[in-house]
Amino acid sequence: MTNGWVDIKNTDMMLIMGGNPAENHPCGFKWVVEAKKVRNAKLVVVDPRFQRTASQADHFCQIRAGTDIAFLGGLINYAIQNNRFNKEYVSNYTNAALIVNKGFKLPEDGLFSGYNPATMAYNVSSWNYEAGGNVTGTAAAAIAAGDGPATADTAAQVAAPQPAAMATGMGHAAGGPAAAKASPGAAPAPPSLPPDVSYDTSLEHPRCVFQLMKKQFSRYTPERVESITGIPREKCIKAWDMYTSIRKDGDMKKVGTIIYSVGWTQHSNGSQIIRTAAMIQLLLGNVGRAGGGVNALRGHSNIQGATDMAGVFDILPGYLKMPVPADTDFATYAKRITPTSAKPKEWDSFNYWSNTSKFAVSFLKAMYGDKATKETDWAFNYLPKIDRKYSWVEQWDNMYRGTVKGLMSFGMNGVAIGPNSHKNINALKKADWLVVGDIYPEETSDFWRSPGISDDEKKQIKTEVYRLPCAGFAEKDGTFVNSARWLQWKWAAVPPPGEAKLDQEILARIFLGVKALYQKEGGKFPDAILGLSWPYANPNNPSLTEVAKEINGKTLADTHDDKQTPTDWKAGQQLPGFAWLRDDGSTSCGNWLYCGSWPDAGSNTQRRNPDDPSGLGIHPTWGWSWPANRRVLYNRASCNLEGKPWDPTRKQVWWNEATGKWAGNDVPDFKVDSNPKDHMGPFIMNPEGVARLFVPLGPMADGPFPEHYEPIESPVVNELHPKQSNSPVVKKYKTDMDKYGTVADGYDIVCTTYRLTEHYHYWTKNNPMNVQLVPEPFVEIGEDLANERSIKGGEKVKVTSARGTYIAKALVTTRIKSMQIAGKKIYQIGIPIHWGYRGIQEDKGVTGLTPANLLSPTVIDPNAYTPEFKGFLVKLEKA
Amino acid sequence: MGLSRRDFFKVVPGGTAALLLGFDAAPVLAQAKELKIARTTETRSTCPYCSVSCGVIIHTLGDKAKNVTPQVVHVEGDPDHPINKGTLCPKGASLYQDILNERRLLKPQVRRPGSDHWEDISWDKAYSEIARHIKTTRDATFVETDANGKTVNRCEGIGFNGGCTDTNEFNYLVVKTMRSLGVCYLENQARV
Amino acid sequence: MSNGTMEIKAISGHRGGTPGGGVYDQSDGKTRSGTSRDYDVCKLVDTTTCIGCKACEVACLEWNGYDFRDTTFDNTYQTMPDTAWNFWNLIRFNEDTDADGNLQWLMRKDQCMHCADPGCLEACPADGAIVQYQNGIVDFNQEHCIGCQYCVTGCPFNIPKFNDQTKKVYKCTLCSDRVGAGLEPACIKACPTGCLHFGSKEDMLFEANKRVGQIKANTSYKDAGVYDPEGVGGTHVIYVLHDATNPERYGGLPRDPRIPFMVKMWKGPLKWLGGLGITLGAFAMFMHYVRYGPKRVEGEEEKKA
Amino acid sequence: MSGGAIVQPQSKTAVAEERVVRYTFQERVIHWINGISYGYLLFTGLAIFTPYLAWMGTVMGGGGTIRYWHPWIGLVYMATIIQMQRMWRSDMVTTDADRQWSKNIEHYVKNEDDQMPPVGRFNHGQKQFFWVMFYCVFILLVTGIVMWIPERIPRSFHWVLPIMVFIHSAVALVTIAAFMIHVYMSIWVTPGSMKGMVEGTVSSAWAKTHHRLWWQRITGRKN
Repeated sequence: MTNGWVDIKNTDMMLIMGGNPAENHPCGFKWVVEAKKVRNAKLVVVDPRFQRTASQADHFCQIRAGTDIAFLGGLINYAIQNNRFNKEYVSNYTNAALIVNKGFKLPEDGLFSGYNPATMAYNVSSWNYEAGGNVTGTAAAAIAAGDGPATADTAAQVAAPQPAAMATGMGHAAGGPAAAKASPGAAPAPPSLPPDVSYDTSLEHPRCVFQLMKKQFSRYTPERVESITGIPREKCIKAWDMYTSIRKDGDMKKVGTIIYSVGWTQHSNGSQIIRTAAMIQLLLGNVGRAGGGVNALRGHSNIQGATDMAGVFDILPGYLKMPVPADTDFATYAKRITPTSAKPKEWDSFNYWSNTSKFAVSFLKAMYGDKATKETDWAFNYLPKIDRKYSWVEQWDNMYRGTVKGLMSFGMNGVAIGPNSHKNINALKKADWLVVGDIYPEETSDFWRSPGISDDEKKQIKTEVYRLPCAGFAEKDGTFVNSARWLQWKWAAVPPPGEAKLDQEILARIFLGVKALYQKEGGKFPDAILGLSWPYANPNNPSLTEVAKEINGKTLADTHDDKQTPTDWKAGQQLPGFAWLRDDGSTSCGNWLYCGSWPDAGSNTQRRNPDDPSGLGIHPTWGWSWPANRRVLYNRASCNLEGKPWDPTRKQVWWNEATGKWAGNDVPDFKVDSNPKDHMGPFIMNPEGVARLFVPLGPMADGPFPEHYEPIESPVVNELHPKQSNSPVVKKYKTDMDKYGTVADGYDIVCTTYRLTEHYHYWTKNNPMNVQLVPEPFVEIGEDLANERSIKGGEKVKVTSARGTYIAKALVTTRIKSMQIAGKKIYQIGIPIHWGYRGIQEDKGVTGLTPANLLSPTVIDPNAYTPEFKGFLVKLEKA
Repeated sequence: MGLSRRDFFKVVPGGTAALLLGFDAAPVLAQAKELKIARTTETRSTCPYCSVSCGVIIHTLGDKAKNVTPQVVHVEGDPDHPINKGTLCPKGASLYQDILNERRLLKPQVRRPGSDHWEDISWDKAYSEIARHIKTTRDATFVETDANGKTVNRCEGIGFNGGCTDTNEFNYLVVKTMRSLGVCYLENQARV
Repeated sequence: MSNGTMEIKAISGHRGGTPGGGVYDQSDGKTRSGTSRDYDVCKLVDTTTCIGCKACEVACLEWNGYDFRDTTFDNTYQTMPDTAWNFWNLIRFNEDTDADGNLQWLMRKDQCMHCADPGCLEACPADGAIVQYQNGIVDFNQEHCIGCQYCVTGCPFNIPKFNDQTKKVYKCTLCSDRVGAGLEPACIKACPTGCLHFGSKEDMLFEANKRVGQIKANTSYKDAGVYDPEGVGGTHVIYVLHDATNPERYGGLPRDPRIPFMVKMWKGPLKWLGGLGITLGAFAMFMHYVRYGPKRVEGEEEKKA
Repeated sequence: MSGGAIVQPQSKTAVAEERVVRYTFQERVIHWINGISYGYLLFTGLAIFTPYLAWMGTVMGGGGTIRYWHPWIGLVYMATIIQMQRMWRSDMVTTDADRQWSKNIEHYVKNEDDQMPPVGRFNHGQKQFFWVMFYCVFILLVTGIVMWIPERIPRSFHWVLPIMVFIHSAVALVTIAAFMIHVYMSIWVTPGSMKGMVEGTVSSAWAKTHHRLWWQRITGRKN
């Protein structure tokens, strides 16, 4: 979330799409209700099903799963056509005014310029700004000269592909705030943007980003959107009209928010759906404002923290990029990942990522302590260098192919999570060993006796499986990061039951065991293992307080710096914030984003003062929020160019002329003494200083603008460009377990998976109270489909995809309707995911023992590598 | 919440007097149904389910003195928490059963190759066997330089998957240990 | 809230005054303890903001210690068809359409309404099995319950439920243990959207009417209203409904609940007439004996009698 | 059965001299099971009926216990009444003489028995008492079963519950009235009848006075 949970109460207009917070985040949803009750805010809900969130909507549209970009593209088109956007914001705070290269082509035929069919990747060199100065006022001349964007003909030939550009993809975006293009998580562009970007503040130049965007989305007419999404056009227009009504007649005070979740992320174009939403918010000037923003509701208690802490293959803590083989030394690495500012000459750009090397050196100091010195190149070579994707689906693919031999899984039920659970089960059969740490018996550790495996086959499965009892939440201390980026410490209430142990003890003892083996026996490259800093009082069971302090970082030498207060600090002091980090080895910090969470005075994450002086739901003294305790990101954008809030009743920050500083109820997310006259862009993490409506140079592998592509399994061809129906850069997997269905094979129904409020993932199937609320799996089927197939509610049905079969009872409902898509009648069904083959009801034999993800396809989004759990094709029959 | 049993009787003045009235006193005793959290120790925690991060209060019997193993009796929302303000969803409201659940794993277990059952194993044995597995696999699959001769130091044969309720501090230790082993297949619930 | 309001107002099957002390207020005939502020507690259920998440169901189970009840999937999101002796709080789900044909998913928290004029208490013959407190809570005390289930008969909302094992009847206590200790009921505390509120009846009615005004002014639900049925003297659980003209749409909420007429007849005239009849009959027989004495048997000797 | 009960005493009349067998052992057992169960039902029913009589329930074992047993005892009571009906079917037939008797009921009340027509084994009052009890028990059974298991009644039929409760109570009151008269008559008004029901025999004189036709039939005497 760019904003926060409580902040939702400040909004006037909400679009909830690709998420079902009433169902999955009920306690956060209270702030939606609060906005409705207190501000009379309106709520538009768009979803494949009329679900619990929809029950609160002022307007609901039933959409075909996977066509979100079409609906949102139509919204952008509507806003531009009806002049319902914030022009001052767009031209100054986004890259709308910047001029794009001549060679860039929009995807009228489904392809942007630079596509290479052989590698299924784009050469992104044409996706760049044009260098030069202010060209405002030259639009007419440019049009006369035919200086528009490239067309299919002019852009056909481009230079050879650049694989390195692919490797810089923004993989960590999975539903997180990073997915909003302008967030600090967003990967900085490769340092080949022109430092002096040409621009036209009148937004009229035919190659300025705004005109390109206008042209791109002019194709998303209501008729076309209706035909693609299945939403009747009058309902579309009503939704668009409601949402953009906040900018009706030039009103700049009102604010709208977009709230989404994995209903957007889990598509083969998930990142682009989220981008489209971010563009809407930028266009309407909603980002950075109280009650605005692009708000990803993350699914689990600490996956925001897991992303920040780089629990994913492509980053290091604090969204530092993973080294690649070409990074032969730290300097090369630092140069590659540190962007240089690229902006119009007259504008200013903070370009906060220019500090990257300070973050990276401090991280390496935390990792390798004394082993990381200038002389040892900060032990940079201790880190693995990656040259391809090692993401979730690839891990299972390569285990199935036999290259991944061992897996450790802590609280992660890979078989049930899928996609294509059968493939994961078969992959585990080929592994040498598996270590599962969990609190309940679950599907992954029991894969060798999953349904359908005979006793003979068990003898053939040579995988050695360890199942280790871990500690539950009440038995652990430490911090979780919520969706609003708040770090909150929790305290252990009870010891782990039985012989169960704290997770960190298990990990530490395993690691120290490995270390001892290398010490004794030697082996491949033991340096990093032996050199890892492990300074904990009890090495076998590090206290999380120690670890949290290490993550915050400390000084390693007595230092003096005129720019900071205090100017002097002693070796060993906890750092008060990331501005204190240095790249000379005098500071260590496990994660620069969390620097400031545990200063000398004590942990900020343990703060429990619920005060909210501004009344805006900022709660600055409750816990601690990254970065630097800012509760709303990009809050500089809540003010106009002069630094005055767009809405004086919802003041977050403002420019104080008297002190020459930014002041606020929130911590300004900005250079605190940057005078508005300097025209510094509010999006300080981008080298442009402004937000990107157009993403140059390929952090988005599938295009600088969003374009509607059909899901990999779709009942229709893409109406916009039938020859390029799916995203051109999405790869399918090729093992015998990777099958994909088509309508021609009889897979004629669109299926989406989802969660219920009564259950939590694959966890509460062990909890009697939750089990009684929804005791059995079911398939949600619309009344007209049920009638057509003579299925009655409560009867067992069989859902089959190209990959597997799912058996459960039917829930026949009026809440899912059939749709007219491109003139065809299309049905949609939904499957809640919460069951598998281990649980209270499973052990009683009440359920079909079929995890929902037996059905889902192995297809991933090319940017975030998230599988397409929403929107695939199935058959439906009576069981 | 800090109401003790003694206070409780004070606020039911009829209670004791009515005891003397024979049959008629019985209804009054109905009031004395004891508040089950009247004498508990409160621990502040965060709900482990979704990302709203509701504050919860775990009520335990026992005052956490050295010789005491506390017993969870109730979990309730933390009314001070700015986001949930004491409220909980149906999963949060049942957290008590997530802590006290007869299905919890209590002993380390191993399933030997080709076996059809779990067998108990001691922690020490489990640690040393797992460490041996890791070393064997790592040594067998480690790549020090790539085809172009560049140093890569990758362990290609091991994956680590982190879950959604692992704390930041644990995740950080995972990054430290796994990246030092050269593990590249480091993935998390955050991806899916 | 003041704990003083947990003093007893009415006791089922009870003769004599209510114990618990307090000061008799001549102005309205109510008994108050010296320090307590006299007000009725009330739950407000705003169905327009209920998302049917069932947090209240679980909070109720958890607090009251009823952890598992076997259920079966029955083509609905609703946990079970009806409340049960160990499941006092049930969200009723109803798929419907509004006047404009838009889908509506109506959810209503069903539980004891804590009537001001409680049919259960009226019907209950067992001394002290049902207690109504000054604050309006109607609570069952299973120790005194005889399991006759007259309360089932007397309740217009079908709330009290019988447990075959213990042979007692159970229902929502409005968390009298929590309220007595100054806490709100468990369901109220849990409700994530704030569709549940708790406070004095006066305050809750104010809130409810305010919300109704807002709904009428800002949405197409022009029939929104408050459900606080007079037939049972008002209730200590009140609803805000989108469509107060059709409470039946919300899972069978009775339009005009009353204590059944026959229960009133039975508890009133029949009881008194019966008692009177028996007494007069006995008296008449006695007088008959006094006047006529026993029948003599022909030829039988007097002394034998 | 009731026929046999009449034949048997005939043969023993001579032995009993002044006494005649009024009720066989079986009849007495049935009657007393019936009577005791009625007493139980009466006390427990009243205990549940009005709190002022709740002490009766306490005496009988407490509220829960009496509520549990009341319906079961009700079944016993009903079974014995049905058995009585089978035993005394012929004796309970209302005859013209009975109607005549009823017309003169005033004399009976005033103990002017000499002005009453002779009656058979049971007079019309006894017969009416029996039939009142007999028919009431079926009403009590139907209403009682509904009250026994109200939980099993579908919700759409819950409206019958209060009606059932009312009828049950009202009919029970009717039986109470009848029962009071029965007890009064048997203990106080007609001395000797209790002995007949306990020991089985009444004096010949008693029989002749109160049930002349029956006395004539079983003794074969006219006077």
